[in-house]
This record gives sequence, C-alpha cells and structure tokens, in this order.
Amino acid sequence: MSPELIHAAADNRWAAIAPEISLGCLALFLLVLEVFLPKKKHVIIPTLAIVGQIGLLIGFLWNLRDASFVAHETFNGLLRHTQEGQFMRVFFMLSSILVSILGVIALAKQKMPKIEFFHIVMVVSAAMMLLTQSNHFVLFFVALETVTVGFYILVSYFRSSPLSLEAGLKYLITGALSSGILLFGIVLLYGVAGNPTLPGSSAESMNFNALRVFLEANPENFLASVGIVFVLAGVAFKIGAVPFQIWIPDVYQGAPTPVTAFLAVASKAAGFGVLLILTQRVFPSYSDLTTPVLSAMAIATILFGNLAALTQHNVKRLIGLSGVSHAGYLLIAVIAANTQPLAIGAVYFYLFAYLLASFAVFGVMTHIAGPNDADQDLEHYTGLAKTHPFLGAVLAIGIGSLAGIPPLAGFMGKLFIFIAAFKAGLYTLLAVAIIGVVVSIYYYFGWIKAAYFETWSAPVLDGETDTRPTRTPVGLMAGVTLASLAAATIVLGFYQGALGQWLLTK
Amino acid sequence: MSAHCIALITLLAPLASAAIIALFLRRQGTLAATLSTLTAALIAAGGLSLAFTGARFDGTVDWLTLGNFTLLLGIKFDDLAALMISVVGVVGLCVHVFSLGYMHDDAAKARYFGGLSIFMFSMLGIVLADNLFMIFIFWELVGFSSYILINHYYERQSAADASKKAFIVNRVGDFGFLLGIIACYYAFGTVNLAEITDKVQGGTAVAAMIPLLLFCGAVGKSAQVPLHVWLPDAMEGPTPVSALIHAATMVAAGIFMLCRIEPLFAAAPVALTVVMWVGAITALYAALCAITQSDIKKVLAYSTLSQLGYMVAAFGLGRLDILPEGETGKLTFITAGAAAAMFHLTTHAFFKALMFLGSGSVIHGCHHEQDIFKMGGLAKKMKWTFITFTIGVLAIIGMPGLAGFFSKDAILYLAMENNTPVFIILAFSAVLTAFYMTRLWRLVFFGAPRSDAASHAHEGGFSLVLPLIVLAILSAAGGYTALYGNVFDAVWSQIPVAHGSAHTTILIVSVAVMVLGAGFAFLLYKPASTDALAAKSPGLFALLALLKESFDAAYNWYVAKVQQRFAMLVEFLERIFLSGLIIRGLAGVVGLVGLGARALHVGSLHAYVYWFLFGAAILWAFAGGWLN
Amino acid sequence: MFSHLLLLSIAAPLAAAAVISAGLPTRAAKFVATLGFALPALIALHVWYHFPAGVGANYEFIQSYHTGLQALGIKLTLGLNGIALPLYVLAGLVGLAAGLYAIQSGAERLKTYLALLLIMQAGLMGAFSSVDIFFFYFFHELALIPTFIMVGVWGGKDRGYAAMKMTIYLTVGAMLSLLGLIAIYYKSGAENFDLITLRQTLLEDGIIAGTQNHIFGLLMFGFGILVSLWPLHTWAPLGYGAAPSSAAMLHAGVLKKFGLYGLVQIAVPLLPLGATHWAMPLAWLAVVGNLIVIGLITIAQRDLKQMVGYSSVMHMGYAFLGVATLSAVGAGGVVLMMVAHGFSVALLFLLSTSVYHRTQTFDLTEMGGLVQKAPVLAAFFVTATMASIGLPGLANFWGELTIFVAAWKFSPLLTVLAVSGVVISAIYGLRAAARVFFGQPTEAFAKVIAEKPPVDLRWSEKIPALILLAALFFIGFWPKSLSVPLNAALEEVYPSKAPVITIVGQ
Amino acid sequence: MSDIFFYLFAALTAGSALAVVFTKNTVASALSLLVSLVGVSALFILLDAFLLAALMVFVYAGAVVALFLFIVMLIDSHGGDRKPFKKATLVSGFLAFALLVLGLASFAKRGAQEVIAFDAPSASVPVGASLRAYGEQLFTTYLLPVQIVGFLLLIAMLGVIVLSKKFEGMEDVK
Amino acid sequence: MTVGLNEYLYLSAVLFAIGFFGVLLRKNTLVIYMCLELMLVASTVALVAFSHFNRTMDGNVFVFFILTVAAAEVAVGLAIIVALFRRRQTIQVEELNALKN
Repeated sequence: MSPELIHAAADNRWAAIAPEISLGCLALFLLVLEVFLPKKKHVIIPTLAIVGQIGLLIGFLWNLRDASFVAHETFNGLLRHTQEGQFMRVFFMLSSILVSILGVIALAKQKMPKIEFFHIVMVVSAAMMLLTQSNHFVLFFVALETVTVGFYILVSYFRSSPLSLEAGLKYLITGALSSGILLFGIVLLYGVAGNPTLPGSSAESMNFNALRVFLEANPENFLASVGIVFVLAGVAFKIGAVPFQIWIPDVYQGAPTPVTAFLAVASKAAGFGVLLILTQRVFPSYSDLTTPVLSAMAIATILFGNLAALTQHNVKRLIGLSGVSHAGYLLIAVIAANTQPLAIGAVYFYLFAYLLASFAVFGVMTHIAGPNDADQDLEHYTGLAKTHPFLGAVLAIGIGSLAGIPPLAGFMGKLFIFIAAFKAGLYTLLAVAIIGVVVSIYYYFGWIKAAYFETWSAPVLDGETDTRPTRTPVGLMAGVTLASLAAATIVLGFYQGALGQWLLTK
Repeated sequence: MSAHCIALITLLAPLASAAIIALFLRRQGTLAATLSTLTAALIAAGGLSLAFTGARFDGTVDWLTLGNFTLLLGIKFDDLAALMISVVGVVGLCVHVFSLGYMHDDAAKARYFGGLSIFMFSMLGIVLADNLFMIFIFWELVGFSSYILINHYYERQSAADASKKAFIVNRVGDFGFLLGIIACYYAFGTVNLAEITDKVQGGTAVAAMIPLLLFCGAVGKSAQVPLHVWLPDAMEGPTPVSALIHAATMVAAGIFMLCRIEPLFAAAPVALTVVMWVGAITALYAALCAITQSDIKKVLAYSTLSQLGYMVAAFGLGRLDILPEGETGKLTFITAGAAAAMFHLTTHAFFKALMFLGSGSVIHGCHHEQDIFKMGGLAKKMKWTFITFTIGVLAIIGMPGLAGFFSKDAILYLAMENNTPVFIILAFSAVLTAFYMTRLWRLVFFGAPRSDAASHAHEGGFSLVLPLIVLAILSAAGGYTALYGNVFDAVWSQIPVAHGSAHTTILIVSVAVMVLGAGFAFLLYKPASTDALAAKSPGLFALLALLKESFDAAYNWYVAKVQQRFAMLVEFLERIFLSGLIIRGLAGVVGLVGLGARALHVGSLHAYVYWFLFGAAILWAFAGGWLN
Repeated sequence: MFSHLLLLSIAAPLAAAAVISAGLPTRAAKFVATLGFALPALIALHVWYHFPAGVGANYEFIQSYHTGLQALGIKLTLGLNGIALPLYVLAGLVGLAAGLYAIQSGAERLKTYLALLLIMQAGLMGAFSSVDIFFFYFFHELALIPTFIMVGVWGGKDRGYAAMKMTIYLTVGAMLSLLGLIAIYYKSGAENFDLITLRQTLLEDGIIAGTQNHIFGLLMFGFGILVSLWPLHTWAPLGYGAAPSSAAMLHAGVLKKFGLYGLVQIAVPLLPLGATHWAMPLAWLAVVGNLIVIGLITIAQRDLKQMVGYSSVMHMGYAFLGVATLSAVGAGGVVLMMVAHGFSVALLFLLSTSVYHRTQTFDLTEMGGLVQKAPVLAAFFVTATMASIGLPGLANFWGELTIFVAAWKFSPLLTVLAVSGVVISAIYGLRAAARVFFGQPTEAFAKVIAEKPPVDLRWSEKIPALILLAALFFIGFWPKSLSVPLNAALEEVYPSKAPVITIVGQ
Repeated sequence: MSDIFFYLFAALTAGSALAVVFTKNTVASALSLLVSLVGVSALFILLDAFLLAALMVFVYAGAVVALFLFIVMLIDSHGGDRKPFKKATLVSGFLAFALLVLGLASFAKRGAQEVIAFDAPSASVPVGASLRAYGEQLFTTYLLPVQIVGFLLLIAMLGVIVLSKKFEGMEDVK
Repeated sequence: MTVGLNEYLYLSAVLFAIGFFGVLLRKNTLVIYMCLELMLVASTVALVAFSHFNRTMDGNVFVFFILTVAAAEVAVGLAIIVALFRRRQTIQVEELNALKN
C-alpha cells in the first residue's frame, strides 16, 4: 500500500465515533441476544435496550469533557466534530432512549416483534448522529438514506394495521422522491465543483470544505444554484417545510405513536442540524439564494402548519401540523443565523425544548391510544385531568411548552429565535411568526380544553360501547420519564444555566 | 392649647367618632348616639370658642406631591370661616340633640349617628379649607354623607332612588367644579384662596369660564335650577337630616364656596350676572312650586330652594356702588352681595333648621304623618312646637324685628339698587314665600285634627323641644349683627344697609310683601282636608304642579329614554360590530382558511407528488433567479 | 436572608404551589397556601415600611441572579424603585386577600386551584420587582397562564369561550409587547435587558425618532390589549364575567396593571419621542373609547359581574389618559390610580361573588333589598363602589385627581370629556348598589330568600375584604406613603425639563 | 464512433424510460426498466466506468428488476387494469409535463453555458476504470460509509423480515 | 462535434424528468416505484459523466453507494407494498387514501 493510503486508512480514527459504534454494537447485541436467549427471557431485551442506551448516554456525557476531537475532522474529512455535533449526539441518544421507552408501551398493545424495533431505532439514531457531523456528501447521503430506510420500516411497523402500512407507503414514495431530488442536487454540486476549468474547483468536490471554497469563488453559478436548491428541497422534506410538508399528517397519523414522536423530533432535528451545517458551512456565499428560498418556506410553513392544524381533531395529525409550524419558526432562526451567530444556539435550544415537550405529549398520547393507533381523537381526552391528573398535568406542560407559553422551555426557544430574528432584521418573518403563534394558541388551547374543561361526555347507552379507548395505566418507568420531561421543561424555562450560557455564547 | 390645635381637634373629632361608630359601635345605637352628640357639642364648643376668641390664622401641610403638582391641605380661619363654623356648630348640635329624641327607636341608630358625624367632619372640612382642592375633597365627602343619610330608610325604594339622585346630580355639578378648579390651577398656578385673591387683585385677568365652572359646583350643591331636582327628593331622609343638611348647612356650602372665591367673580362681571339670574330664577321657581305641595317637608324643601336662590341672587348682585364706611382690617372679601348672602345664610340656617325640626316634631307627634291636609289643630296639642314654629314662619316671611327681616331686606335693597327686574322677581318671591308659609302654618296648626294621627298628636320629649327653643331664640335675635360683637366684622361690615329714603322704601316694600302674601293665604286657605287653590282655580294649580313636574319629567325622560337607550345602543353596536362582525368574523375567516388548508390533505399520493413538483418548480425558479 | 427578600417573595408562593401539587392533604395544603400568600404580603409591607424615604429614584433591595442568559444580557435582577414599589405592595396585599378568599372558598379541586393561584401570585411579585425587562415580561406571563386555566376550569357561564378569547387576546398583547421590549433591547445598542443599563445607554444616545415611533406603537398596542384599551378590550368583561373570583381579583386587580406599569416605567421614559408621537391617539382612544363608550356600555349592563368588569375597563381610560400626558404628574397619577383601582376592583369582585352566593344570580334586575339581610356586605359594597367612583378619603381619588390635573395641560377638551366619566361612573356604580341592596326584594329574589335565607358577610369573606378596605382607606388618607418614593422616582425618570433623553440623528 | 454509440444508447435509455411510464402492462414496465438500465450500463462503459456498468447490470437489472418482476407476478396478476385517465389527471399531467420540459429547457440553456468550456478528457488514464482504485477508495477514504451501508442493509433485511415474516403467536394476515 | 458532458447531462435530466413524470402520472404503486428508481439512475448517469469528465474518482464511488442504497430501498419498499397488498388487495394509489384530512 502506498504511504498515502496508509495515511488515509490511519486517519479513520474510530475512537471519534465511539458513541455511534457502541450504539450500533448494542443494537447488534440485542439481535444476538434474541437468537441465543430462550424465548421466555426475551422480555428483558427492551429493558436491556433502554438501560444500555442510558448507560451509553451517561458514558458519553462523562466523556464530553474530553474534547480532543472537537473542531477536528476525522475519516479523511468525512466527519467534522463540532460542539454542536456533540450536542446533537446527546440529543439523538436522548430521543432514542425516549422512543424506546414509548415503544415498550406502544408495542405492548400490539402483537408485534419487539427486538427489531429497538434495533432499528438505535441504528437510525446512530445514523442521525453521524449525519449531523458529516462533512462530505457521500457520508451525508449514506447516513441520510440509512435514516430514511429505517423510518420506512418503523412507520409501517404495525403491519397488521393497513393505516400504518399506508403511511409507510406514503412516506416511502415521498421520501424516495425527495431523496431523488436531493441526490440530483448533490450530483450537480459535485459536478460543477469538480470542474477543473472553474476557479476554486477541487478533486474532492463532495467535501464540504472544498465545496465552500468553490462556491465562494463562483458566486452565481446556475448549476450550483440548482444543486443547492435541490439539496435544500431534500432537507425541507425531512424538516417538513412547505411545500414538502404535505406528507406529514398522513404519515404521522398512520405511524405507530413512538415512531411519530421519533419522526417529529429526531428526524426533524437531524434535518435542522444538517440545514445549519449546509447554510453555515457550505452555502454561505449563496445566501442571496438561500435566504429568499428559506424565507418563503418559513412564511408558508408557519402559516400553513398553524392554519391546517386549526380545525384538526385527530391529535396525531394535529401535532404533525403543529410540528410543521415549528419547523417554520426554526427556519427563521436558520435564516437569522446567516448574520447572527446567536441564532444557531437558538435553533439548538429550541430543538431541545421541542424534544422535551414533544416527548411529554407523545408519552401521554401513547397512554391514551387504544388498539387502533391511528385513531386518536381530541375527544378521547375528555376529562383526562380528572381521571388521570398526572397525565393531564404532563400534557398541559408539554402543550404549553409547544405553544411557547412562559415560563416553559418552549417559550425560551421562541424568545431566542425572536431575538435573533429581530437582530437580523427579519421583521416580516417575525410578524408572520407572531401571527402563527397566536393562531396556534387556538388549537393547543383546544387540546387543553378537551383535557381540562369539558367534563361532559356522551353517556354510554345500553348496547353501545364507549368509543373512547381505555387509557393505559402509567407504569413506573413511563411515569418517571414523563415526570422528568415535564420537570425539565419547567426548569429549563426558569433556569437555562450552563446550557443556555453555552448555546448562546457560540 | 393653640388655635391650630383646637381647629384640628374640632375637625378630626367627628371623623374619629364616625370611625369608632363604624368599627365598634355598630350594634350599640345608644352609645353611638351619645358619642356623636358629644362630638357635636365639642364641635360647637370648639367652633364658637375659635370664632369668638378672635383667633384668625392659616396654615398648610403638603399632602401629595407628584412632579410639579403639589396638593396641600390647610386651614384658613378668617371671619367668614368663623361665621360658618359657628352656624354649623350650633345648628349641628341642635340637630344632634333633636335626633336623640327623634331617632330614639330607630333600629339603625348607630348608622344614623355615624353618618351625622361623617357629615360634620366633611362640612367642617369645607369651612376650614384654604384651597379649592381641599374644598373639593370635602365637597365630595359632604355629598357622600348626604347620600347615606338620605338613604337611611333604605328599604324604601323612594329613599334609595332619592339618595342616588342626590349623589349623581351633585356629581354633575362637581364635574364643572372640578374642571373649574383645574382651570384655576393652571390660570393662577395655585388653588390657594389667599394666593388667588392676591393674584386677581394683582391684576391677573380672569376668564369668565373659570368662575362659572366653579359656580357649577354651587349649582349642584346649593340646588339651583336646573340641578335643583335632588333637594325635594332628599326629604326621604330622616327629618333632622333635612334640617341640618338639606336646609341649614350643606346646601349653604355652595354659597359659602362662592363667597370664598368671590374675588374671581369680582374680576369677571359676566359670571356674576349669570349667577344673579340663576339665583333669581331659582328663588321664583321654587316659591311657585312650594304652593302646591301637600307634604310638610316638601313645602319646606321648596322654601329652602327658594331661599338658596335668594342667597345666590344676592351674591350675583355684586357690589354696591356706594361702599359703606367701615373697618377693612381683616377684609377677605369685598362686595355687598356676598355679605348679604352670608347674612341670609346665617339667619336662614337658624329659622329653616327651626322649621324643619319643628316639622320633625310634628311628624314625630303625628306618627310619621307628613300630609298637611291630614293634620290640623296641632297648636293646642303641641304648644312648644307651635310657638317655635310660628317664630320660624314669621322669621322667614320677614316679620320686622326677626332675623329673616334683616337679611331679606339687605338683599332686596341690594337688588333695588342694582337691578330692577331682579328686584321685582325677588319681591314677588317674597310675596309667595309669605303666602305658602302662611298656608302651611294654618293648615298644620289650626282647625280640627283631620286624621287619627293628628288627633293623637302629642309633644315629644325634652330633647325634641330644647333645640326648638334654642333655634327659635336665634331666629328671633340672629338678625341683630351687633349681638355677635365684632368677630364677624369682615362679613357684617359689608352688609348693605339702606339709609334715608331707600331705607323707608325698602321697609315699606318688605312689609307690604309680607302682608300681601300672608293676607292672601289667610283669605284663601281655611283649615281643610283639600287644597283650596286646587278647588278654586284648578287651572292655576295644575299649571303650578306642571311647573314643578316638568323638570323631573324632563330628567326622567332623559335618563330613561335618552341615556339608557343610547347606552343600550352603544352596547348593542359593540356586541354586533366589535365582538360580532370583526372579532368573530375574523375568527371565522381564519377558521375557514384553516379548513381549506386542512382539506388539502386529500390522502392521495398523486396530489402529494404534485406538491413536490410544485415545490421543485418554485425552487428551480428561485435558482434561476426568476423570483428574485 | 434579608438581602434576598424579593426573591423570597417570588420563590415562596412557587414553593408552596410545588408542595401543594405534590399531593398534600387538604388541611395541610390550606396551611401551606396561607403561608405562600402571607409571606409575599409581609415582605411587601416590610419593604414598603423600610423603603428609604425620599430616595425612590434608585432601585432599592437590588439583587442579581444568573440564570444562564447572561449572553443575551438577561439576568434576574430584582429591585424596586418608587414606581415599582406601589405595585409590588398592591400585588402582595391583593394576593393575600385573593388567596385567603380562595382558601376558604371550598372550590372544587381546591388544591389545584390554590396551586395555580400561588403561581399567579409568584408571577405578580416577580413582574413588579423585576428590573430586567425580560423577566418583567416573563413573570407577567407566568402569572397570566394560570388565569386561563382557572377561567376555563372553575369559571362561570361561557367559560370555554371566555377562556379562549382571553387567551388569544392576551397572547396577542403579550407577543406585541415582547416584540417591543426586544426592540428596545436591540435598538438601544446596549444589548441588555437591564432597565438601569438601558436607561443609561439611552440617556447618552437615544433611538432615532422613526424607530421610536414603531417601538412605542408596538408597546402601546401590546400593553393596550393587556390593559383593555378600547377597542381591544372585549376579552375583559367576558373574561372577568366568567372568571372565578380569586382569579378575577388577581387579574383585574393586579395583573392588568402590568401593561400600564410597562408604559409608565419603560415605554414612555425610554421612548420619549415615540410617546409624543402616539400620545394624542392614545388619549383619544382612552377618553372616547374607554371612558365614554365603555362608560355608556357599563350603564347598560344588567349582570353585576359584567358591570364590574366593564367598569374596570372604563377606569383604564383614566390611566391611559394619564400615560398620554407624558408628565410626572400624569405618570404619578397613573401609578396611584393603578394601586387604588387594584384594591377597589378586587374588592368589588370579591363582594360581587359574595352577593351571588346570597342571591344565586348576577342579574341586577332580580335582586333588591339585600341590605336588610346583609348590612355589613352592603356597607362594604357601597364603600367599594364609592372607592371605585373616586370618593375622596379612598385611594382612587388621588389618582383620578392628579390625572385630571395633568390632562388639562395636555388637552383641556379631553379633560372635559374625561371628567364626565366621573358622572358616568357614579351613575352605574350607585345604580348597581341600589339595585342589589336597597328597596324591596324582587319576586325572584324573595323566593331565594325564602328558600335559603342569606346570611351576612362571613369572616372568610370579611377578612380578605377588610385587608383591601384597609389599604383603600390607608392610601386614601395618607397618599404620601406611596407618593414620596414615587415622586422621587418620577423626578428622575420624568424630569420636568424636557427632553428626557437626548436624541441623536433626529 | 463513440458519439454514435452515445446517441444510440441514450435513445434506448430514454425511450425505454418513456415506455416504463406509458405502457399499460406492469410487466412491460418492469421489462422496459430493465432495458433502460442496460442502456445506462452501456453508457457507463462509454464513460470507462466498467465496474459500475457491471454492477448496474448485476445489481440493478439482475436483482432489483428481477425483484420487481417477481412482486409484479405475485400481486398484480391482472396485468394493466389501469383505468382510463380522468380529464383532470390529463390536464394536470400535461401541465406537469410542460413544467418539466420548461425546466429541462432552462437547464439546457443556462447549464450548457457553464459547462461548455469543458476540456474533453485527455488520453491519460481514465478515472473509474480500474478496480483497484475502487478498492482503495472504499477501504480507506470511504470506509465509514461502507460500514454504514452495512448497517443499512442489515436494517433493511430486518425490515423486510418484520414486514413479511409470519411470526409465531403474532397476529397476522388473513 | 464530440459528445461532451452536456449531452450526458441532458440525458440525465431527461431521465430524471421522465421518472418524475411517471411518479406523477401512474397509479400503480409498483410502477411509481420503478419511476423513482429511474430518477436515481438518472442521477448516477450524471454522476458518472461528471466523474469521467472532471477526472475525479469520487463520483464513481458514490454510484457504488447509491446502488447499494437503492437496493435496500427497493427491498423495504417492495416489502411494504406486498404487505399492503395483502391487507387491501390493491396497490392503486387512489384507493390507498384511508389517511386524509
């Protein structure tokens, strides 16, 4: 082997991706256990998955002090480890744990294979962790497709339900379409940037650094522009920005509730992590193009999401559409990040608050859901606060945070975005965001209203059965999880401490 | 003890009394009555001692400072205040003592005496105030105490309505008063009475608007046309209250206030003319109304109105061209009209309080019968009441030698000198006064008792009689200014006194007026159970009744038909347009758009792919620069 | 300990709320709640008593705490100046009264109710003691949220719609004012939310006129909605009509003052040019809209609680007029007015509910003669009415008077119109008192009496009422207790020598 | 010479791609896809990417299309029972097609200007021709993606199992 | 005139467009899926062409990954379609719209 090759191989510093590797290994280990463990003892596997992940998370947090990889590139420039990357790693590990916990509850209601679920969730999480640290389109695409394919499976996981499968199909086709568009964009960028006749071209034109250099040298290249917008389209699909948001309600409704949560939180966060990398590190010289594109998307996204959610009764669709609007708010921050570094911290903070609140809400939803996972109506929540005060309180806190009500974490996220947007002078976007927030109050409030205000419900006559599904009692693990999510949402609203300090001084 | 200190104690004692009654003596009526009466005695003692020891002083304390606005509270104790505090103290004490008997069996005695104490506090505040803001503060408080006292028999709808009406009508007057004070504050940079006087006399121009706005307050409180409507209704309160508040003191506060700001009027003659005409019209109008009344208290109420009109008119008549010689050492006000008004205020306080208390005694004796046509023959059954009431009647109709004669003469003289039409009006009013008072007197005290109540009438206890005697003495002697020594010289010295031929003329007019009125009444009214005027000249009677009703009718029409309907219209508009069309409409539109957006999720994959195509096309357009 | 008093006054009710919602037995919960309400009140009284005489210009009892937002210039800085002190005291005392009333109210799900009320109390104490304008907003929202829930869950008729309308309106208001505050933060150049720093920065270098106009407009309408400026007021009567009494007491009594306080303490001093620009429109809206139109509407009310609600809207007209005068006199009048109105309207709401408990109706045409059964209640009610219509000797008088004085200089015409409000308020106030208490009972009410003879005011109602009455009388007789520090602060913030802040680039 | 081959294979590729879209019969569509892929693989050969050409045939044509055909046979036994196009579909389809053509045109117009200055590849060793180069790249630079792809295939396999396998004791298809 | 990069790009774009159009037009899920594969292939054509003309290796290697990913996608996609067909007895997209509104 030539010295360069040896060098290149030596640059694969596996230690830098220890969290991903260990997560993958844990996933494999679960499969191995399934094979070797007697059938009766399979019940411990989900617990093992959760405990293992928690252990990994703690271990990772413990090792965070060792920042030797931060601000370095490994794997020949395929990966670039940043502080934000570390944050996203924690984020995805956390969401993986939470999805696993919700999965335990949801899967218990369905007669479905279990171990595969945890396995796929973990692999997808690991892929997302890599995705948000990628520094090269090849890795980017591969990681992204791993995530996407994983989600195809997860969305249609409740295969006995035609709705789950239909959602899977819809996600499959729209997802593949968006992958196709994204790929075409990547190809164009690769081709243009590798063109030796153009200034700044590079042999490694799929590397983000090289691409950035090229784009700076060629500010108004048409093919590059098309490439950029197509890449953005692919990302827009992930984050659910208009006009690539249309799949969201259907897929969210059909998917198993934990998967919906995973899609809503982790997939969206991955999209934003990637979007920030792209706009900050790769496309900054094309901000004249990306800013109007993203601005138009943000406006449409906020308005569409909120308006469409306004009269929605199926809570899964509702939260999906509200999630669309959240993507809009986040897009504002992404735009603001072009001039205001503060906005980057705002995005991450918002995502984190969104994670806490969303999982709190999805956790409650998982408990409310009946055997038909796709049918979760607002009506099912009547009297929740009376019969299940704990779930009611968690729901209220979660929704409150999503609605951006002080003193909850979600409000802080919105506040940071508003401040950043204000500093960046994005007044129109700000106005739209305000309108969106106001409209959103209506449907969030409607949900709270269903759970708290209306104690009346239709009497169940003889010969009829109560259409409302029985609510699952809250188990210990779920209880602790939901309580901590709610508590974290409150605490983070009051006291951001080191996290706020760290995110906002970037 | 310094004079300041006495003044402060005098002022605050009734407040303390009211507070103690409200907090601790709610159920101890007798204790409350005793406390309140003792306080009244203290006030009388304090007020008289201050007045007659010749203590004259002023002093202020800063009460509220915000920015460049400072509100001071202060005492200005000059001759005018001394006179007023004496009147308030004496009449107040009399009424308290009378109340001890009159309200003896009332269940809510504590509330009643508490109210009286608050009233005394508020009234003293007006009297002692050295600036307009302070006057306003106590002005409002006086209105409030009047409100609770009128509303004493709150289970009666009429009492509740009357108290409300009194307060609101007074507020209308205060609306102007407050604006006047504020205007004054900005015009002179101060609302201190002495400083205003200095400024005005120093040549600062006065817009007629300012005194006129201030006069609004007096119109409300002293019940001048057109804000007089509350006073007759206020007779719903207990009779001693009518005596004290609605005859002797509170309603006179308007006159007192006018005298306080007299320099402003002096500098704005137009305003003075307005005041004069308002007073004259009130005097005439009320006298006409009094003729048709059958309720003993209503007659007295209209008489009070009429007399207040007299005082206001007197004030408005302004100065005499020939200034009398005299001491001007403690001069705080300068014109004859004001002095005449104050003089009449004083005498009127005595005889009208006397008559009200007398009527209270009658009512008490007749077991709360107030219709004069159901009385009769009380002269024999209630001797003391009869004698004292007679003195009161004589005083008001201007029997020479009694208090009313002097003060009324002074006013008529002034009018004769200054303005003939007003003189004629006032003289005619005097005729009417004599007429209706005689009518009252005859119907109540003579003939045979015309009802069970009247036939079982009896004199009340000592506490009812004593105040009558005291007030009767004052009504008889109160007109001799010399009796007061020289403590009120600043006021008394300005009273217009006719000399020479004028003196003769006015004397003749005065006596003629009295004889004419009383004579007609004697001819017309025999003690009977029906109104003779109504029988003999129904047209005239109806006209007079209509005159009386017209104002009430107009106000009722305004309140029920204009104000209420307008309010409901505005509410309706708000409900329909603001809450309905705009707000709900907006919500509806947003909701519809929402439904539309929701309906875009048709569930068909093809539609979704079109979205992607559309998105890609838009992005393409952006990339190509076609959208920038 | 003593240096952290202000923090304690916020933390105590919060802690009490937390302890109560952790599931105490009812008796213990009542005790804890009493502590939670009493402590802030005691601290308020302590602070009031120890407030350095004649200082007021500076912030006293000042303390800063980091919550992780230093990067944005946000610190939890607590302190009081002469403008904040009166409102702080108001919050403490009305909170105590409302709390005591609630503790004895026997409401359903009492513990939750108390917890929410305690949170509200904490927010109120925080809002008025925050020197940092972000936390000022933050605490306001903290106090606002429980209102919605309380209206929705414990409210009277139309509570669902009322709660929703209130929420949306107030969210709009809060959003606009938040934008305004952010705008000040950013445009001042200080990039700091600390009011002291902001003032100093702006003293040296003010914001240019056009921008000031925009920012003041935002704040004016934002705060205007919160304070029910006509025509943005329609939430108020509806909401108060539906709200449970303690919530109405705290909201109408204290929380609503937030907007005015913001205008007096922040908007006008920091944006003098903007304030000048908007003064006339604001004054006209206040006088014609709030005072006259709403005054007339109040006259037309038949429902006692609605009437009190409308009257509170009407009285805000005086306050807005005072703000519009842009003078120390006017601002001082507004502060006095706010305090007085807070006490009196809280008292009226309390007593209206007491009336309701005895008459079983709020309809004024179905009552009458209640005084015979409940003389003390009548006395209290009449006193409260007198206070609210501005009788001297009760606190409200000072505020109205000074506002009128200030207004004359601003515009005699408007003053004339405004003073007519004195008559209007007398009309509806006295009419209500007469309809409820005096005369003979109506047929309907006679029936109620026959079925359930009404008792006079109970101690559980009397004590809170007495607290409020005592405050009304105390300030009524001794306005200096508030005006001395207030004036000292106003001299600093509104110097009589114009202009407040030098303007660059005008 | 290679130009002719290019146009030939390009036409073949595009033509059979159109056939995929427009044939009624699903089996025919799959077969057209196969032809199209073969065309592409021929183009790859023209571009000296021999390995990729082979892979295209083996993996895509051989495995993927075979899979498609297999599934088509399994479930779509009726063949093309496509309903006639609705008018709306036709109109929107036409519009969409117009949009795509417009896009293509603009792509050709604007994009061509930017890539026109290309040198034709010189006679030096063409990239992508040697197998060794792939090996070196894949196992040095792109080792990580290769590992990820491994996991991707694993979860895809698991997914297929989960979605299709009959599990003991689990609720299943009727 | 030799065939240059442009021609390959046109072809790629045309293929991409045809694929897209197919996705738009066809009702049969399987065919739609084939069209999606066409779109991926279109990208690979451009990629290989770029790689060839730019003389960089990355594009070719990328194709390798794309092929693998496509294979995985197809496997999963077809599994879903089959599972769906087993339950709904149809793979026509217009009949697969139980999730809507």
